[in-house]
Amino acid sequence: MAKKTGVFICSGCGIGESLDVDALVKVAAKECKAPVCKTNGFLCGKEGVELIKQDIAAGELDCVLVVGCSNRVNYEAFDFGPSVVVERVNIREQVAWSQQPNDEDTQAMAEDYIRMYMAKAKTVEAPEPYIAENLSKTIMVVGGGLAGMTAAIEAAKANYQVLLVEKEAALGGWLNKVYKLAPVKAPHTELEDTNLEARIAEINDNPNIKVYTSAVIEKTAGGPGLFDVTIKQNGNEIIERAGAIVLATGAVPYNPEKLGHLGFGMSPNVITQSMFEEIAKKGTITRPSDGKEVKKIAFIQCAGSRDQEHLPYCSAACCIESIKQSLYLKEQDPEAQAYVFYKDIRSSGQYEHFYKKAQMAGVMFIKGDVTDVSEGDEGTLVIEADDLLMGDKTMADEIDLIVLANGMVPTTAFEEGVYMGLGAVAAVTEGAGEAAASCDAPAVPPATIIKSNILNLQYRQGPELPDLKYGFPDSHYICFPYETRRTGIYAAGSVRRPMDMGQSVGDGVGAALKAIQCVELTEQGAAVHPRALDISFPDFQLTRCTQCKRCTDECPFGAINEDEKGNPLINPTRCRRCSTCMGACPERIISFKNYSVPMIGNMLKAFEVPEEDEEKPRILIFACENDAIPAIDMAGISRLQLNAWIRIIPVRCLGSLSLVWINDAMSRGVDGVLLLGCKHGDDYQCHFMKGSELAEIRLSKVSETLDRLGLESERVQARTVSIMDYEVIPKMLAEFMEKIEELGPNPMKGF
Amino acid sequence: MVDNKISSAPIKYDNTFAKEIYSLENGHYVKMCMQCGMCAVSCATRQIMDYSPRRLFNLIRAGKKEEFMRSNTMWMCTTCCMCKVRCPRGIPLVDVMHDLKALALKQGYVEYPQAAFYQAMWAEAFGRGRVFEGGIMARFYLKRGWNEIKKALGMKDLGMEMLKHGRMPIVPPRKIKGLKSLQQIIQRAQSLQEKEAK
Amino acid sequence: MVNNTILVVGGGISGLTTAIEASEVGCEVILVEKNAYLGGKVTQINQYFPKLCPPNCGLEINFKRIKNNPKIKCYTMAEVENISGQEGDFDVTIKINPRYVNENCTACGKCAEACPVERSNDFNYGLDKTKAIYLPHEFAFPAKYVIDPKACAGSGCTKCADVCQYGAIEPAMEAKTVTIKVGSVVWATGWNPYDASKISCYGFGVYPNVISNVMMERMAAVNGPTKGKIVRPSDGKEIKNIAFIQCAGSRDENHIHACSSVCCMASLKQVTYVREQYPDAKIAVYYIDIRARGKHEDFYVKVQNEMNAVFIKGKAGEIKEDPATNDLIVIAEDQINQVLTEEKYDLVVLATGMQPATALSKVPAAMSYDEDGFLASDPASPGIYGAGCVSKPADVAAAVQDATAAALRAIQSVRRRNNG
Amino acid sequence: MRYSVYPGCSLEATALSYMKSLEPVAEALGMHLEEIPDWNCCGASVASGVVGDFAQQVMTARNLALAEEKGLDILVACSSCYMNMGLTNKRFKDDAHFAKLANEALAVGGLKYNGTLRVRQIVDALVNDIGLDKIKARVKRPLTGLKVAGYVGCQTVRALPWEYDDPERPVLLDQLVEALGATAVPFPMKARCCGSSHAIAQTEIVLDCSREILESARSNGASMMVTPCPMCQLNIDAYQGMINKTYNTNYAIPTLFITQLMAIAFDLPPEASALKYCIVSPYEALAPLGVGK
Repeated sequence: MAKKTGVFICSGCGIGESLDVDALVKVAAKECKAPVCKTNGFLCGKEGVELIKQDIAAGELDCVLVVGCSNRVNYEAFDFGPSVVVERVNIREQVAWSQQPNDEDTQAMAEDYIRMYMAKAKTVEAPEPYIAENLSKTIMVVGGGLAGMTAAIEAAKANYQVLLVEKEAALGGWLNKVYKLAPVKAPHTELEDTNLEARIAEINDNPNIKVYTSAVIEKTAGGPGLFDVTIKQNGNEIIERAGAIVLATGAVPYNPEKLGHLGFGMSPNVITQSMFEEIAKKGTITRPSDGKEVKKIAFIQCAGSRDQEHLPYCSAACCIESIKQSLYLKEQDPEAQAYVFYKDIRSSGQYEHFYKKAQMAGVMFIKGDVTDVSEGDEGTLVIEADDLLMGDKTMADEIDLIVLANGMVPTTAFEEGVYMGLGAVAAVTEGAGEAAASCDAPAVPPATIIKSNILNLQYRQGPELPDLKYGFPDSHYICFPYETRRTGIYAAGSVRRPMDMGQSVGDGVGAALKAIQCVELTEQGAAVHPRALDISFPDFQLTRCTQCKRCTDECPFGAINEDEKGNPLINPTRCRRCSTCMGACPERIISFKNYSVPMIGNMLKAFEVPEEDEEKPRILIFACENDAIPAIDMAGISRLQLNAWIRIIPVRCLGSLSLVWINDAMSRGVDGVLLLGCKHGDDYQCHFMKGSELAEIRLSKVSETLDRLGLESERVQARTVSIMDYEVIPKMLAEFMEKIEELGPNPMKGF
Repeated sequence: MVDNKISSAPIKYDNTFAKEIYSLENGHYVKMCMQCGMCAVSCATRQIMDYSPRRLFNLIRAGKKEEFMRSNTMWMCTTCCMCKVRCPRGIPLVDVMHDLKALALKQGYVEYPQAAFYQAMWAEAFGRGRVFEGGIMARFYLKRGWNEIKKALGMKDLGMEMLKHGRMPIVPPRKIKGLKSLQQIIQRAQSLQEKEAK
Repeated sequence: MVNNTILVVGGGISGLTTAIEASEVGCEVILVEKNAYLGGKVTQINQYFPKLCPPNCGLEINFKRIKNNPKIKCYTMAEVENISGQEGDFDVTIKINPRYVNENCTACGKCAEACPVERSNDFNYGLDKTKAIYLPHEFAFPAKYVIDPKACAGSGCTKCADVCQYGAIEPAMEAKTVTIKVGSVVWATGWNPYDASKISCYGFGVYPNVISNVMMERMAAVNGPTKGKIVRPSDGKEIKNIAFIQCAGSRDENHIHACSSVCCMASLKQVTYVREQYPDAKIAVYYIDIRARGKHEDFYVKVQNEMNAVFIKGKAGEIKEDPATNDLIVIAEDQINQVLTEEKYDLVVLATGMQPATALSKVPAAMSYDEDGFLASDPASPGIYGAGCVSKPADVAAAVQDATAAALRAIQSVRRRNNG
Repeated sequence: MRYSVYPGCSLEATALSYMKSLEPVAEALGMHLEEIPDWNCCGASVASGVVGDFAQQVMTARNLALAEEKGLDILVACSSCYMNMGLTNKRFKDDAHFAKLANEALAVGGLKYNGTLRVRQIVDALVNDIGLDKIKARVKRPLTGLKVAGYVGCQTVRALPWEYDDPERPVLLDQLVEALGATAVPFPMKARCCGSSHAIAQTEIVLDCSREILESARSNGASMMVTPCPMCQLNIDAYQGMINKTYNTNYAIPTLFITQLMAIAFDLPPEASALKYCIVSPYEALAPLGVGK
């Protein structure tokens, strides 16, 4: 518990010109009884910082309130080491720069913020890390294909122990099937050997890598640093401990049986890309039907891909693969004819050079929709197509071999249909239903998890990585492609998203880095992205738990399991510190040392709520610190005027919103509560997936209660803001204020 | 560009003709066309071409020799080099068109007046070492016959003006001294080129 | 003695990522950025495809990661001049150009109010102006002002210094050179939009209403020169008729040979910008191939179905201008309909491609490059690695993926040496 | 400064005025021109279409071979000749196999070309060798007030793109015009093709192309066009009457070679400006400058 709190008020950057700083001092020193309270005209300057340092040294302050600018700036100036808790009270961007200068309401706002943060200081504590025992730093790679082998080799090169698990008898995966690789280096025109033997040798020779072939994973228990993986290998069960996991099980070709309309099954001479690789690998490229050397070949692109009936997505690799395969034939017989029927040639980036190479070799590219594939004489085939660039029907006959570019489906998209995240299950299964009813549990929007029988995670929320779309367990974030909803497990290669071989290699390396990072941070008891290095973690007072399952349902990362009695079993190394569980818990038994329900509760009880006749309403704003708070800062930096009645409390994520805060605020006579969080839905922006969405669901529950109490539920509303919405925020607040004025003052005032 | 759908549908892809084209001096460049259409836009005579160069190349790929030979595309080329400068695949279209004209001439497709003009001017250059407007016209009109001569009469004002301003000598310039050796050089070059083609 | 510090050159999304990811593994990292702020090109992008989310959101997180992480040291306004030595033991000289504003700056903004002169705002590609002392943009990190010496009135004028209460302004500040020792280097200097004025037939730089896709990003951004309103540069008029021209300089033997890989998606995204502001505007996209790879196909389908844009298969060949109205006429071969089209537009956006920064300024070490100047994937100098768009044309997700991989290579590089 | 000169056939006939003005202007600027002895036709834009590029380029190479011993840059007036000479020369430098083969053919005439020369278009030499300042300094009769459309034509800038100017938006000719004191009007068609190669075979193409060019010049307020290309000059000047007849228009835009305009600005004797060869009379346009018959 912070006891000695020093308050340091900066009067620079126009604060002094728009606020009565002495009055602020009074509030801090007299009213809040801060043992130390000083002001300075340039607090972030050497002299100002020195001032604070001296008092820390002298008075052994264990908490410092820096009353001035936003914590987005001058962070390094106000870092006094881990033993001193620093709270930044933003009266620059949020008050001086966005409120009427020298106005009593502006003054009141600044004073309230001091009260609120003094209250916070009472409960806030410096967190200590949770450091688990017997942590492993071993990286487990699942899948011995190109991406997996790369991840294994690269992690080992950085001096980490690696477990490589492959279900087939030999390593190599897809590489075992292919004849050659498309170019991955300049000049981007030459076919490259798979170097499979060399790769496997490198793995076998590396003492850091332990390989399990013909092995599957029975189950994966634990969490980062503590994954206990049961590997089944020819009848035996081996249990290995790993620190982090790279999932690189790849993709498989789209089932050609479904491509009858393109002639598959009609003739043995209509084959898939992988079948063609095998033929090319054997040596001479011949017709399956009669072994005749192939003189004329046709490739049909987007066979299944870019087709709402089959695979709506583009498989990303097929154009390159067909270009490569057409060159196989040209290599064998420069006189042979090769046609490629395409929608768009997607030889992106430097693959354009490879496309040119095929053109130079005489491969003919026809932008056309194939309308019919039929059999000609002597096992030949005929393709009819609308040639879009000739504006005419075209026909290619006497074709020896047709290769369907049949795209890819991730290995995570298979088996046993679809398994919903427990949220949904909880809502339907009886027991959970009652439990839910007992604390009117909101139905959690379920994450889709496909039981693909790869990792078999012992997670209450389901056995595999959540699916993003089309069965790919990809990241939803553009700037964070290795974002994962299962801490310490990173997908890489064509299992993550459709990609070509070159990308898979890079992806394997990237995922290896993330896995390494995870074990290193876990060892320090720190969180991984996005709250990287955060050492706080949730503490559960299980004695008061009612087994309502809300925390286990709502944790976006599946960090919480359940014992047989239905008590939550937290896995701290899985925790990402989003505090969604804290907001979910109706009993308020979950809290962090530096973030808790009572702490925020104290803050919202600390500001003054004027009497009704003063006609000074109060609006409490819970703002997500990731996007909403910076946006509000931006409004200040752009000197936009904000409403004078607001009091802002930053939260880690709206997912941490506890309904008791709403009740407390209402019963204090606060006239309105506004939640500012990130966009949700398909293109959600919430950094913890569903935080803002959950908050709104909780709100929908509280509104009934409010209505029962005769309080209009419109007094409590949620809005989504993006970090760029700072221009919109003033209007947003004004509109909400209008609504509140319509409703009139909160009747609970003065009770 | 004259919209000209290929008559006999469907086009049957057959690359024997394409191979013939690829074997020409600049013919292999045709392979590099990615069908972007830049040439169609850049052409000075795009409005009167029946097939844009891009479409012509498609005819070649499809093996539509007759449509190709009858098309006016290569004959309409003014060698202004705009397409050559712009082609994103770096195809020297002007040079390709030269080959295509030469091929057409060789195979006796001479119905376009340009064909006659080319032959006339070449005969002039080869026979004299330098060209003489009067000579070219004479040869051209002889080749093209009565209709063209009528057209020529329509141009007599122009001729008069040229004469009046001393810009159309009636006497041809004398042949160059080294004519014989020039002709031998050219013939040698042609035979070397034929060897190259094989 | 092996040095375990990793030097990252370039503070764009790739460099930031490499630096942060490596530091979160526990490495000491030095990040060098030539601009006055971190974030590079993505700070100038309005929204990312296909989510249409603001880059500042992810940057805010990354900056927070830097703030919380003492292992990263950042130099802004700095350039690497020389690299000598070998893997595990490089000597690097860094030139730090003068900011003329010191660490005392609180970004209160008084100086800019006082400054009497203006400069063309390169952050907005010259579409508006700032004062000679300026904050590059609202989200600038570090949040410190900077003086443009070319624009500054110079010693005669002390207006900014006079109003600054914090002694932050140092007109006498000079460039200084520091030499550091590092174990490995990641080169992530990113890309530049290809100079579209080299594509004569499009008249960029001649016709005011022919703009590049990067300019479009600024125009669409709320913190851009037009506060997010997409209008004609020539007269500020609203848009009725707009064309996007793909492969403006990419896939072109006369310009960038490679495909820039992002322009198709970027234009599809910009179609949504226009449609949002102009429900009735005519929108056309001239293309050779639409390269919406992987799951990006969904976005292409969405734009086709919902944005009411015309897709014309045919590279736009020529732009003519009506000097009276500054309207533009785009000529192309509509290959699906086999006709030449001449369409009138009031704004034309060139999807100018990515030229690697290394095409113009090479790594001061023996490295190999491909024909477009991209760093070749197998480095000639061990211990120096390319990351992001200096290695290949890449969108943000691909650049970040590549940068994450580069972090591991850099770490291996120092650890390998440690093993001896 | 010494140059070898390759006049080309048209400068002996339809473009006499080009040669007649080039020589004195060059002399006035201290350029010594030495005609390549017994030069032959380059094959124009036609020979390749009959005998193929190689044969034509060998034919052209004969001229290069004849000039090589002097070691001087070759000045080329005609755009077609510039294209053939320039491309052939480039190929000798870039393509060893070609050079070997071509020399095999040249050997029949006892000739050889080692690819040591530079082929220069006249505008290139004037701006980049002599320089605009020196030309400005030489101006005796500034062409103040004369509105000129600088018609560059096609092959002069596109045969070897970026060799000395932008192949689509050239600027050097305009700079030259301005250096003489005249005003270069904006002229979007400055690098458009006049259709010359169809002049005889399909005249209407020339008429159509040239009409557009004339229209653009007039609508931009030009009282005169100048060009460095003999074909452009011929078509715009000689065919103007036919154009007027065919489209019943009334263009009367004199078209001079840039060297003729320079002769006027340098105030050289009348035979140097060789105006009598103009079919569309230039005198009205030039009257304000005191230039008469």
